[in-house]
Amino acid sequence: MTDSRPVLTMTGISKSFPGVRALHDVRFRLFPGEVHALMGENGAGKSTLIKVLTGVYDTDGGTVTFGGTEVSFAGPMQATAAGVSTVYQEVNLCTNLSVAENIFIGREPRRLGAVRWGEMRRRARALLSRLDLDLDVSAPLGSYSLAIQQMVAIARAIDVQARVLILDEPTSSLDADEVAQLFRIMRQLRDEGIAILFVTHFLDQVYAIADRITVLRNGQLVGEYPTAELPQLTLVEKMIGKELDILEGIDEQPKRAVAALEKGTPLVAVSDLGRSGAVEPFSLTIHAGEVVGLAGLLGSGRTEVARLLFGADRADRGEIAVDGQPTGLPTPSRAIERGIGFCSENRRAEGIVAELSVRENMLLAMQASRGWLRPIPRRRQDELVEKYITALQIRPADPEAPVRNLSGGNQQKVLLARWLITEPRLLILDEPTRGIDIGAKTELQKLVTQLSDGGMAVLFISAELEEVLRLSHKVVVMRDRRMVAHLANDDSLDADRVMQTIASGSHREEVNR
Amino acid sequence: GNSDTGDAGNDGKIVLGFSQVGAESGWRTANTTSIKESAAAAGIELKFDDAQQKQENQIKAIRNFIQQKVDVIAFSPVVESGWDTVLKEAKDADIPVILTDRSVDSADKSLYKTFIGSDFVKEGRLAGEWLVEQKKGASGPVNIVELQGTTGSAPANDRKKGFAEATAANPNLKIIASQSGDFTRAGGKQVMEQFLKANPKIDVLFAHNDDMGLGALEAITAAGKVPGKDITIITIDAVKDGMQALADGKFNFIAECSPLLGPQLMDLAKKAHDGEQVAPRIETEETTFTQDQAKAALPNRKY
Amino acid sequence: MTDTRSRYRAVTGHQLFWPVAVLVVMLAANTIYRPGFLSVEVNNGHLYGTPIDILRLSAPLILVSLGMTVVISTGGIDLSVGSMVAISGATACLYISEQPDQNSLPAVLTGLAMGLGIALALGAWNGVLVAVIGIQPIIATLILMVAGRGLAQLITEGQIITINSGPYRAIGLGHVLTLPLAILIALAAALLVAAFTRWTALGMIIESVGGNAEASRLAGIRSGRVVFLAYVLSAVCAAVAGFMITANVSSADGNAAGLWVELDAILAVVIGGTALAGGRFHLSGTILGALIIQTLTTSVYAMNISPQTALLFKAVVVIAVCLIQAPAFRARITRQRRAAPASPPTPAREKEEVPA
Amino acid sequence: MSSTSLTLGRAKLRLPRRQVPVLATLVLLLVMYGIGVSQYRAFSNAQVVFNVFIDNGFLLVVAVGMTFVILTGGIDLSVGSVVAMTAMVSASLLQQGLPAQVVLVVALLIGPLLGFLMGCAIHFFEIQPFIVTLAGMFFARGMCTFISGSSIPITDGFWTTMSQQRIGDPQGNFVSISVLIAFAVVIAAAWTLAYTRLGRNVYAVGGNPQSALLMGLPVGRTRIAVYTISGLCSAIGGILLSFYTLSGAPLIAVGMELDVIAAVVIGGTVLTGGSGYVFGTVLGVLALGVIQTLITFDGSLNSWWTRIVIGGLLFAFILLQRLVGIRYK
Ligand SMILES: Nc1ncnc2c1ncn2[C@@H]1O[C@H](COP(=O)(O)OP(=O)(O)OP(=O)(O)O)[C@@H](O)[C@H]1O
Ligand SMILES: Nc1ncnc2c1ncn2[C@@H]1O[C@H](COP(=O)(O)OP(=O)(O)OP(=O)(O)O)[C@@H](O)[C@H]1O
Ligand SMILES: [Mg+2]
Ligand SMILES: [Mg+2]
Repeated sequence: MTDSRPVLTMTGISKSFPGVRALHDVRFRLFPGEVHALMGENGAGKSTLIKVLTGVYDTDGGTVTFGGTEVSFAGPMQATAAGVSTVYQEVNLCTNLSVAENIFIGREPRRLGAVRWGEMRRRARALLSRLDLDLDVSAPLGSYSLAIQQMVAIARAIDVQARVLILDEPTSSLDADEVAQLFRIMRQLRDEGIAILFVTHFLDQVYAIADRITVLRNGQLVGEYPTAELPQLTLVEKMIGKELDILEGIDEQPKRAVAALEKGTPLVAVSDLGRSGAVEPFSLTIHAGEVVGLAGLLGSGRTEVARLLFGADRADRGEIAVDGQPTGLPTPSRAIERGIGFCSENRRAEGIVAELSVRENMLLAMQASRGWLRPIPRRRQDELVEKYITALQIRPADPEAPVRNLSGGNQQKVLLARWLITEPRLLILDEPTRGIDIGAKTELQKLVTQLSDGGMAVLFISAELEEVLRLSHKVVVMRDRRMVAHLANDDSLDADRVMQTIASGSHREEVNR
Repeated sequence: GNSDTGDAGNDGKIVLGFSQVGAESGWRTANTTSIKESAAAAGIELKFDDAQQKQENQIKAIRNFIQQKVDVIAFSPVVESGWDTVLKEAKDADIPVILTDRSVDSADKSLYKTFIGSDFVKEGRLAGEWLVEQKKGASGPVNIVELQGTTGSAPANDRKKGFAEATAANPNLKIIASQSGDFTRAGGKQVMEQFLKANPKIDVLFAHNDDMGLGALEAITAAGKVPGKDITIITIDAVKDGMQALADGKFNFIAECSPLLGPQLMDLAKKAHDGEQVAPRIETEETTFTQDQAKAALPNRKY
Repeated sequence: MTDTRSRYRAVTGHQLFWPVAVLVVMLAANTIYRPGFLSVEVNNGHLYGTPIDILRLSAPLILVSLGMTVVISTGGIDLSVGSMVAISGATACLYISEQPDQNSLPAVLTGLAMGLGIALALGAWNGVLVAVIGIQPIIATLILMVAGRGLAQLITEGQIITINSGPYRAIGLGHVLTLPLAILIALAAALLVAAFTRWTALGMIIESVGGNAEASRLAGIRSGRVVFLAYVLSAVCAAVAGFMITANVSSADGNAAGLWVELDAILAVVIGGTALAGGRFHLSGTILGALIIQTLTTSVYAMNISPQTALLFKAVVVIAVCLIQAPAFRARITRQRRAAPASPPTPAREKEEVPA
Repeated sequence: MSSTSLTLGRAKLRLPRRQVPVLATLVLLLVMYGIGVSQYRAFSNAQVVFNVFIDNGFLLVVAVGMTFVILTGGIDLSVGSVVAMTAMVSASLLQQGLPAQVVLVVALLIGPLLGFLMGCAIHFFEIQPFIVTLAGMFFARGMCTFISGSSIPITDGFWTTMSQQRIGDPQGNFVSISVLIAFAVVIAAAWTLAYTRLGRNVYAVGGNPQSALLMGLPVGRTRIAVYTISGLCSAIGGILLSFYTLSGAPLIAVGMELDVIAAVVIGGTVLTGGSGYVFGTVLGVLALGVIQTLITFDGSLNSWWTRIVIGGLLFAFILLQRLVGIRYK
């Protein structure tokens, strides 16, 4: 912020994909020693702008000036070499390689052309400990959860001696602790004079770290503002282009009463379900109309609980009863038959089928449960798809667009629609708000409330504790792959108490085991 | 037999290791059967290996025969060249080698005892000579189409060569088209279909084996011509179906290539094992057939 | 102006445009070489001519490729189709050859049923190996590719079984409404597979499994069944192709029937625009691919290209076909032409697609 | 952070699993060898093992090249034809009287050149490897028959020495020079994959090409490199084959690509790329070699039973390998 000459300037950037104008005459400046937030709704063009900058996409027009000279990177390789280090949206690492390699590949420590594995591992450990992570760096990256993969991607990016660091939604799956850790490092780098471009949908984070904000809307520049001069509400208005009191709406959500729901046979009763090496045996009941929140730190086993419940991983012990009827251990198709839906956190690997259209992706789960012999009539398909495209504001609103062409947040919405269409009785949402913009997030939260009011049970997992507390009737706390507490979400429960429970791992105040 | 050398032969039987090319045709199968039957009849223990048309596999098989210390090795080489190294190993192990069906091009003739089999060039030549004889009086040009065997295979090369040599005697005989039908009926038929469409006047068809000729028959019939009359058909091999076609007047001439060299081979194996002197080249008894000869011979054809 | 251009775009952008263009060019080249190439006449009440030959001969390949398309779409591959062709043809011919009256329709039908039955069993075997045991498709089907040929030879005992059966012959050589029956069977099969996959949800489910197996599993698709079905379908298609190939020459050759047809079939599928990695499949593209391959083979004979150079010729054509088909190649060519006068500093390029 | 220490514990437990497929293959191979020894006389001769190496040296070298390609998620169908073409070119050049060194250089250049061109077509024009290398296969085979319709013998002194030189122990057991060359190639390849940037990029590209691109790795260069390497290995394989047979034949090594792919896959390399080892490929080649040796030693099978038994043994091998793999999963 101090230096008056920007290290990076993009002017007149335009980029069209077939049928979509992703960017139109966008201007963007980045100064050394600043953290610059790029804001906008899902599909506003943030990721596209980044990819144009690093040469993943070609521009249709416009110039990029970097360090005073006009550049046109042919690809990430050149961009990295020139000093632009990027973490793209979604984890873009190789899960088959070890953690250490994912950090260092392309610039491994070598002697006489030979990779020095020991040195590489040592340096990887050192680097990760800067992020407060202690991983087995020779284990394949794929054996770690998405959040850890995200941290590894960040580690890779900050290790490069770069002048510009670009982080596209790095915090979407991180817990408060990790975010704090990341911010500490970002500040440190900023103070060293590195320019940081930061994309997120969390307004708090923007105000916590950004010096300056650029807002995009529908591929067009809305404006560039110093953070201090842009109140939250104005920012949201600029992003969505309308005057809306969304923020109040979220904050004023009342606490949800739990007592009334806990009567009668639970919809799903889990006893001693477990899988060795993944999660300790746990018991859990979920009633119709109940929202159960899962809270815990990164890697505490929330995802694993969800996967076991749905049968995505095979449990090796325990029982599940649906409507009081014991059922065998679930497989995904059996779980769906019983009215359970599971929206995975890893949308790229476990969610979307990239090649298929938005329509087909939305209808996949419903079709699977009907069996292939009973296709959904075309009219009904169109109705359903239309309905959810409107309801979730999916853009572009073209049912036949290949889903791979959608922005990350819109892909997430498509997945959500996939499960809502099946009208499940229990919907497991693993980080459903990951990467979706503030407007859509509010909509989603409203939707969850509505659905549960209508009798649907929801198991809600989110890295955002506030969100969990806001929506849940009951909060289940995970720690070290063990379920340590079931807390009724009454007036006495707040984020601090949940954090305490996580920290102490105590079993107090258990409700209905 | 003598048990002193035969280590693999447990009861004093001669052990013969035989590496066959494969089972790519009825002809080859008849050849295999003949060898198996005559081995049993002659009291020779046969170690049979099928190389699936690959030279590499044959070399491997011969190496393994050497390890097993068989008494005699025999094989039908897939190709002529490339045997010196392994034959030298056999020689060093004092195992006599007999070639069947096809020779090898080793400069060192001491690497094998003898070669028994047909001469592909000669077969082609016999076919060509018959044609020259038939068309002696022809005044105008005689258009010949040729169905070659698998491109690059020895029988195809040699039969083509022999036929071309023989027909060179009469400048009226012209090969107007020559394509590979891969020794198969389907191939022969498909190629002949195109020959017929591309060339209005075809007088003679020369097929490198019966099967291609049989396939071509169908194409000729479908084109509304009469095989054997409108188009003279010459083939090689004389398998049963071919002989039948010849007897029915659909073919005009077949040069035989006999697969039945089992008895001769066993005889040679015994002699080689006993260290007797044998002639370096033994031809199988082969003949040619015209339509009348085919009628006479057909009832007692074995394959 | 813009209208014609956008229409031009729409036409050339169509997924079948380039395969069709290639086919047309090949036919045109043949016609230049021999003007009578495309001529068709009526002979004995049915059509007779090179185009008809191409249609008839491509029928088995079309069939095999149809099954292959579906298998490839699930992310697999089926190398055993060639052996399957040989086995089913040999079984049917063996049975028919043993009947006292080879022309009796029931006997022929029984023979066909037996051939189909064996193919079903072998297809199920492939399906189990891939879908249940989880062996990589290429190696799972390689087992039958090797052993199956042996099985076919075992059935024929290494001989060529010649039969003399009118009804059986008709599968390969019959004519209906002056058109070869074989191509009608192949087209009927194509329509059947298309209906089977597109009127039901099977097509989408197959594409989903091939596109992202894990996501499909989590969406509740029992991908095992779909994959299993694909291999069975492929085997059945190959079996019918086997009947055609053997009927065409009225004889079953355990060694040569269907030899290397798997490569041709895969090539046809790929030319037709289906990616080998799985996902979206295009049946009409596959059919065109098969026609292109057969036209190429026929061209070699029709132009009398010497067998020694035939393979080189094929290679050149295949290279040309894949280049023309590749959007990236065309983009380069057209851009270069356009860029030449204007010469912007960095010509726009299309790059690898990256998910958001 | 308490959770991460647990992660560590779990990951440690997982570590040896990566080697399990390879270990399983090794054990099965030994079992198969044991069966041979117990069933057939003379199977226990050391020379039998050496012969497996002698007879499969060229296959091994080609399979090593294929391993690179498959690790990136590609496939190279042209290898068999390139092997044949290299042998043909060498034989025909030698026949024309060129000196051995020149012939070697020329022959060793053709394969990589073709591989390089194929790699470029795959990368720049985004054409599927299968179709590009299939065209390459037609081309190379076409060159073979184009050079000569029949086989060409090699009488050159250098070739003859390389072919017939035996390196052995006093008991008369020996290996050929080709085996040593094959081993050298294997070691060089294993080193390249494990210790060079190129090698690690190969795994990255196979794991996820899009990620590799975004990580700033030279995806295009790596792709082109692996096809070039495969071409080079095929060329070396072709030379070894010409040592082996002392001739060039137009129809040699037909269908070899399938053997090679089978060997690589049996060796535990996943066809979609990203995981596998050269050592596994060695085991895969040995497995195929031992199966064949077993069948020759048996000597009672006719042609079709030979095929059926090969298929059966292959099946048993892969099934067991898979089951062992699952057990440890
Ligand atoms: N490869 C592509 N092909 C076609 N359209 C695309 C492609 N990539 C992005 N788009 C479109 O471009 C627009 C901008 O997408 P982009 O990914 O930049 O959004 P974003 O601002 O990053 O959104 P999010 O917050 O959801 O990540 C979207 O409408 C998207 O559908
Ligand atoms: N697919 C997987 N295969 C193997 N191990 C996994 C897999 N997914 C997660 N793990 C391991 O299990 C641990 C628990 O992960 P899980 O995803 O359940 O945590 P979580 O509480 O959902 O946290 P988050 O998703 O925020 O990382 C992870 O740290 C990781 O080591
Ligand atoms: Mg984005
Ligand atoms: Mg999680």
